[in-house]
Amino acid sequence: MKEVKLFLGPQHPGMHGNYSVHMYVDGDMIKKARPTPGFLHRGFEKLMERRLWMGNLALIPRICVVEPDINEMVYAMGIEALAGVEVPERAHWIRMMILELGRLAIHMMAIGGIGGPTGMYTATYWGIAQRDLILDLFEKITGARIYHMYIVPGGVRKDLPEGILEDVTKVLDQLEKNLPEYEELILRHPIIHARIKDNIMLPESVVWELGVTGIGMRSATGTENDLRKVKPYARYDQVEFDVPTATYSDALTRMQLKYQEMHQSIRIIRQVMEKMPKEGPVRTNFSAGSALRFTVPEGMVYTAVESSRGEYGYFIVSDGKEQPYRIAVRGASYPQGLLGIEKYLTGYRIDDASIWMDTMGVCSPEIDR
Amino acid sequence: MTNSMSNWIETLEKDLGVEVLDSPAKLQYFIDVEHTNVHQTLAYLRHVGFTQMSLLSCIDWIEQGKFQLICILMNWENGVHMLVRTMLDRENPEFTTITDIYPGAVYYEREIHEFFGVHFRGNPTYQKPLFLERWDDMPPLRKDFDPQAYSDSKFPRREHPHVFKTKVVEVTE
Amino acid sequence: MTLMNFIYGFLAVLGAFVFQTSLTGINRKVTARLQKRRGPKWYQQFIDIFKAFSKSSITHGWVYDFGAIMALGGIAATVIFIPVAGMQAFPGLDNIFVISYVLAVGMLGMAMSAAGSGNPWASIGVSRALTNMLAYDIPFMVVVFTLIYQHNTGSVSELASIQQGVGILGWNFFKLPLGGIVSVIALFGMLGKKPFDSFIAPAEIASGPMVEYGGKQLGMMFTLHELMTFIEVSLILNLFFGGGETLLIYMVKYAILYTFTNIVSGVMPRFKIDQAVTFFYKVPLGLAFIQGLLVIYLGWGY
Amino acid sequence: MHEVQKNDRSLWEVVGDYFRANSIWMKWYCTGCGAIEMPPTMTSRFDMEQLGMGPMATPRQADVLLITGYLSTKTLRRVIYSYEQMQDPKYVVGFGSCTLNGGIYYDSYATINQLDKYLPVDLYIAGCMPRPEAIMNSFGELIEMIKKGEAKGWKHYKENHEWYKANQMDSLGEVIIHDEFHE
Amino acid sequence: MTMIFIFLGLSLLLSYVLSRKQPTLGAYFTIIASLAGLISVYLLRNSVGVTESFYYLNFQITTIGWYFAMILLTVYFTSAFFNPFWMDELIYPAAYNSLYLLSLVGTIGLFFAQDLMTLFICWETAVWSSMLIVQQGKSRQAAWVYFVISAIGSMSTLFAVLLTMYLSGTSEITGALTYFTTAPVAGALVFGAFILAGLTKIGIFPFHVWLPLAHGSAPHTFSPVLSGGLVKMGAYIAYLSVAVFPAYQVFGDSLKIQGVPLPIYGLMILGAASIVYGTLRAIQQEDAKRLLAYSSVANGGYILIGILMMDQMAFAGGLMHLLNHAVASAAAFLAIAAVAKRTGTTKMSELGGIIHRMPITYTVYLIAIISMAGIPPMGGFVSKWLIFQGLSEKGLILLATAAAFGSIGSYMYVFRPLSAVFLGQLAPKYEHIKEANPVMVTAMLILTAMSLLLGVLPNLVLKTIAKIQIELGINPIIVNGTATLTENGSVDMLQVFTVFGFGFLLILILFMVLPKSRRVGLMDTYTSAEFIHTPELLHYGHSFYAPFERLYEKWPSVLPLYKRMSMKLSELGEWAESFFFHPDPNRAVLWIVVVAIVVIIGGAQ
Repeated sequence: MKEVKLFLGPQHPGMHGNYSVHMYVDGDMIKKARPTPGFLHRGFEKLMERRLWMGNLALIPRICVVEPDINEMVYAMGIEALAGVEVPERAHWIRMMILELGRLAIHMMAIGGIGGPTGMYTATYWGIAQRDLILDLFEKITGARIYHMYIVPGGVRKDLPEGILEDVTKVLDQLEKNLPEYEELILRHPIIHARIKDNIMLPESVVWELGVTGIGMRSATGTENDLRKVKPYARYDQVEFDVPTATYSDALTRMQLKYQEMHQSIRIIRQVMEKMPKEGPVRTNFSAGSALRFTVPEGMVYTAVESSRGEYGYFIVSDGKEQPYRIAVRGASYPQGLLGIEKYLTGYRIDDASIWMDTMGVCSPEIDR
Repeated sequence: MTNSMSNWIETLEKDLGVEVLDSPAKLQYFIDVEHTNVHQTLAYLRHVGFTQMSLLSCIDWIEQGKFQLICILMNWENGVHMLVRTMLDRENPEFTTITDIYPGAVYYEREIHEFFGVHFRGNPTYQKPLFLERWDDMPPLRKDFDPQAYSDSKFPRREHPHVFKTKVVEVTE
Repeated sequence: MTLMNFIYGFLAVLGAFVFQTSLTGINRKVTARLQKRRGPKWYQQFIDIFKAFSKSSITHGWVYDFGAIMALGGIAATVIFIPVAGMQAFPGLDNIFVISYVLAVGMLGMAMSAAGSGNPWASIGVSRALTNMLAYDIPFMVVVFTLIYQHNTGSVSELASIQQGVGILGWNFFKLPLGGIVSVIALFGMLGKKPFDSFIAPAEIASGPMVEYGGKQLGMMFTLHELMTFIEVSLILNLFFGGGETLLIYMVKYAILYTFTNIVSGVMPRFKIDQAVTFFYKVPLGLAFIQGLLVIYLGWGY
Repeated sequence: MHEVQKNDRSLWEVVGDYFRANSIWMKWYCTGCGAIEMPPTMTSRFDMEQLGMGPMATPRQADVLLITGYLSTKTLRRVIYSYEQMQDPKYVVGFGSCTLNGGIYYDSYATINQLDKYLPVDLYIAGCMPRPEAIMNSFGELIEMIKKGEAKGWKHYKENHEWYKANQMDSLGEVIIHDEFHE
Repeated sequence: MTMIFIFLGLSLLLSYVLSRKQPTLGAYFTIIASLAGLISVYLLRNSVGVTESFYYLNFQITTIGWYFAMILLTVYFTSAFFNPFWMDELIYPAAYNSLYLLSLVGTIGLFFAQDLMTLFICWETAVWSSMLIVQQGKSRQAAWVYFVISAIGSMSTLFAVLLTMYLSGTSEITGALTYFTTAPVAGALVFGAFILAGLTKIGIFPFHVWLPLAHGSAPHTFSPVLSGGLVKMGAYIAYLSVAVFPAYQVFGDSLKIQGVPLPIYGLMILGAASIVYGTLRAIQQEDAKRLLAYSSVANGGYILIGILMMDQMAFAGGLMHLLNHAVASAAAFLAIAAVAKRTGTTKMSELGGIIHRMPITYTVYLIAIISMAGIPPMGGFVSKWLIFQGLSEKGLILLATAAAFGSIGSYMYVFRPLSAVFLGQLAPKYEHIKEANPVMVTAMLILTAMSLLLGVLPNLVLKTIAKIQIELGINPIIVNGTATLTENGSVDMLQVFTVFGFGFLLILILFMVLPKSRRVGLMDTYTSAEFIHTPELLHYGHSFYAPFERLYEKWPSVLPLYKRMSMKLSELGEWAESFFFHPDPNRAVLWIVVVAIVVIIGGAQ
């Protein structure tokens, strides 16, 4: 038979996460690709209907493992919108700091992570060790490394600990110092260029067809389509930052945009530390007496934030009871992870498949839920 | 809400002939349409700048005997999210695919069929299983499906023997 | 050919294995230091290999086993041919073509065994490995032809001894600098070091030919890898760095050369296989030709 | 259920266990959240390789199967398949509370609640998710167990094969799916 | 010797008669006839120099002719074992059997020809009979291409023969050809015409087009003969035109590259080109027979280079490579034919896992390709090694590079059928096939044993070659016991074999000591933990070297060029024709007038 069926995942070193792509390969060209999600399916949308509004806080970060804070943020934003609660000023700034630290962490992992499929393991080792320092910051702030459950409806769970700002500054300084080294090692390496430059294209037409957002969209269209700019949440309208864009979206460009976004995140965090109110409450209570079993007024709302992979949104329906009536999750990598693979992984080589998955930003848990 | 925005909304209302409802969040509106009118509404909205379909989802209003489909569109020029809602009959949920307007919807439709049992005419692949494998019960996101019961019947739980060691305190005089 | 020859040959295989395996272990530590970590124990590689031997195993048919035996047997035989610091088990059998072709027995055996497992990843890995071989061997062969023409001998031990006694500048690496550079680049290809390791790329083809090996066959493959490394590094060492007057010098030179390749490959990603071919046929092949023309037509390099 | 007796190991096995304990190649099956703490464990900060451990590409080459988190039924089939492809002696380590008792997904219709009904787990690491320190610690524990010959889940699986198979069939219906999704 | 010809001629008729009655019987008779030929030619080994005449045909026994004839007869003999099993697939089995023997007669006659006319007649006999066989195969077009390219060879041979006879006044080969020492200009012409015939027959680039077509579509039993045998006719012509024809003296005055005159160097470059070209094209093929055919193109390059070198080492290597390649290539073709007999296809992507059903055929193929790739301890290694030694000793670095390329590239292409046809997943439709028929297995095993013997004791053949070299007056290859000595190095294949066996034994013991492995099915394999139940979908056989092939897939092929040329030629013909044969009578009248005027003016002068 002319075609060989090969599997990229679920248990394959080239696949990050529990996800599978069935590839029909002729020689080394992928003739047909079929995504097979569902290995991480836990039925979140059903489980959330069965938990209290408060109890869901433990559940939601687990939808996206690598970048959990955005879940907490959209969830909190949705409930606050439905309940009409105003969040204290200081909480907004703390949320921004957490979100941007999270963005730094995942971008650091992505930049180091490109070492996996291209074979540059030193980059991976360095990059992930660097990310660990950010996780240490999270641990100091929230008490947990990965799932923080820190951003809660009405604010943040608790105030920042003493002296954390100095620690953050220290980590950021070190990161800023090391970033050019990583750039030299990874983004300017001639062999990496040979592999990812002019390869794994994302043309502008495809962006609209699939509904790809985030870096994918910005690198292809050249527009500053960043939810932080277009419809600012928290206090993103009060900080200055640029949205890096490009009009030629190959894998290298997307990596470079990630690299530039890291600089912007550092810039945002520095501004946050400068501009945030030094004192004040960080959390508003919902209804007195039943902090755990609070209710949310009837209604439905869609909230979205800018994750590292694009628009990440929750559609929340409340029937006024203690539990949500329905929550639907828009995973940011849903378009490229399913239809994108089916239509646009074909024509690439098996050498490129895992780089494709990497740089397109396919995150399996948020697809499967 | 700026003046230009309200003008824009008015134009929409006039062209579509439906009411654009406000929502709790800013820059977000609802449109309720009959399920026969959904396609022309979507086509129009895509034409006026709602090029991105963020989410296609479904709600099971079991008490009313209805499914509600929600199509969330986004306009990147002004950052407006438009939620187009329509009701379907719960007994015989059938809808025509919107993949010719938003090609990205193909997998959302498959997912909704899998989780709710809504049929999509015109989508050749919607009946294939996507997330679940060898599923043998009703679509799981319907309100009358009880995951706890399913889990108990299929996946045995660990039995925690609640044995507490009691410390015998000898009272000595 | 007496019994002593065979005993010596056996000892050569054993010695090569022990030496190269400890060096691999040390180099794993060196790589770890490069990656800012502590790294395993220096004898970790031994434990790994013996562990693999101690496990149970499967077979996919006789060719799967036979290929593995043929591969390791061929490689072991090649080790016997390699002259180490002037010592040889079977004098007169160290012709460079013999060595490089007996090496191919090992390659073919491994390829056969891997393809015999019926796994498509393994077949893809094998196809890449053979392509890789075609890429690095041609520039290297051009340099070898030049060497034979220049020194009028194809015997590795003679080629090594010619360079000795004149000090460091007598090495072919300095006499034929372009050829020396080409051969060191080719060494990367031979050893399957990055950037030329696309045939075992885990993220692409799940470690390629190794994909089905487990247990004793995997242990044999690891042993094979160590012995093959020994052959290839020794070949370059003898041809371009003057071999060794004594065993100690030989070992020191060997360790330096091997560690060098290891450190360089530590900061390299991997080429795709066609990029590797293009690279070898652009740069090293050109250099090798220039070197050859200089030696043959201008007499330069004597 | 048939319990594996504390058997006397032959000298060959004692020596073999020493090697196995000091060189553990893992098949890191990325089943769930726990996988996110594996990269830090492997890379420069915690450096798992100093224990002699390292990731391997395929189950054939691996000694230990890491189940890093909750298992949906779809994944469990693949995990069992992978486990059966591994070479004896093989060990299973369950990560986090999800493998232990279903964890936060105790009532989910898609995830199983208790891994050791389907596969012989030698060691559980508690936590949601276990921190790298905990992972390193328990790997130390695993090494001790292998050295002493206590990690014999694979023997247990062989001897109680019917029991495990029956459990798998009850929950999964079919382990090796015969529908290949050909299109 | 005449007796041999008479005997073969009679058996030719007999086999025709027998085949009319019972095709299989006739086919078995071809085995007997070729065996008898083989034995009787072998018995001639000591009667070198004997001349005989048969009507107008004059023959002389020479060492080289004997050597070539032995190679040919071996190939014919072993391939004949396959004939009985293909009788029902052929349209004209009787014709096939008799033509098979006729081409045998023609080729042997060629090698023993004493005068040029005999040479030409035998050449034509062999070419025509083989062409008639080829066209019984899959494609008529292949036979046509074969015919056209052979016609080029025939015409140039005829031209050279007539010119030589006219100039030198004698038709005896040696005498006629040595005449040209004194007439270098005419000599160059004759040399060119002769070597052109040789090149077309060996299938040297750019005259190789017929070879893959003919080999690929000839009946499976005849492909080994084409590749292992008939191609060697070209090598003989090439030998005549450099060794007997005093090529080095004739071109003595021309520019020399490393001591090789430029025209000969140019021919060697053609040889190198066909090595590279044949290798690259063989890597691309999807059909096992065409792949082997292209490998014949590449090996023809080695033979040509070796013969043209006319020195101690490479010449010996070239001559030995003739034998090695004939044996190995015939064995490989036969193995593929055996597979084709059982499965009905030679497309590699449709086969797979045949080893589990035909292990002996697999072993035969394995040893054949080890020899073809030039890996010790099989025969191919020694000859390639000698060629390498010769080339590097002279410093012909470009040729040496091409030779190395072909040698390492051959690992790639020979491995491909091994992997795609024999290894890998066994398709369910081949679940019930059986090992090849014992008769076929016998033939294959004979060739395999020869390959091994040639590899371990190459000196058996090298001694004969040394004799040829002495006859030609060049330094003979030195053999000493089991060792082969050259100026820059020596090799003792028996020792290499022993050491290899020692290493193998060592590992075998290790393997046996370790715990026994458990047998699992082929489908129990690593699939990233996903499930698959279709063996065909797990068999990697199509576009095996896709990344490498892509590097040169855009390179132009020669065939379209030829097609365009033939098209232009026929257009030219039509155009010319239109002048003379036009429906418009005015044109005819015009031409008559023109001719008349020319005649009148010419006559007037």
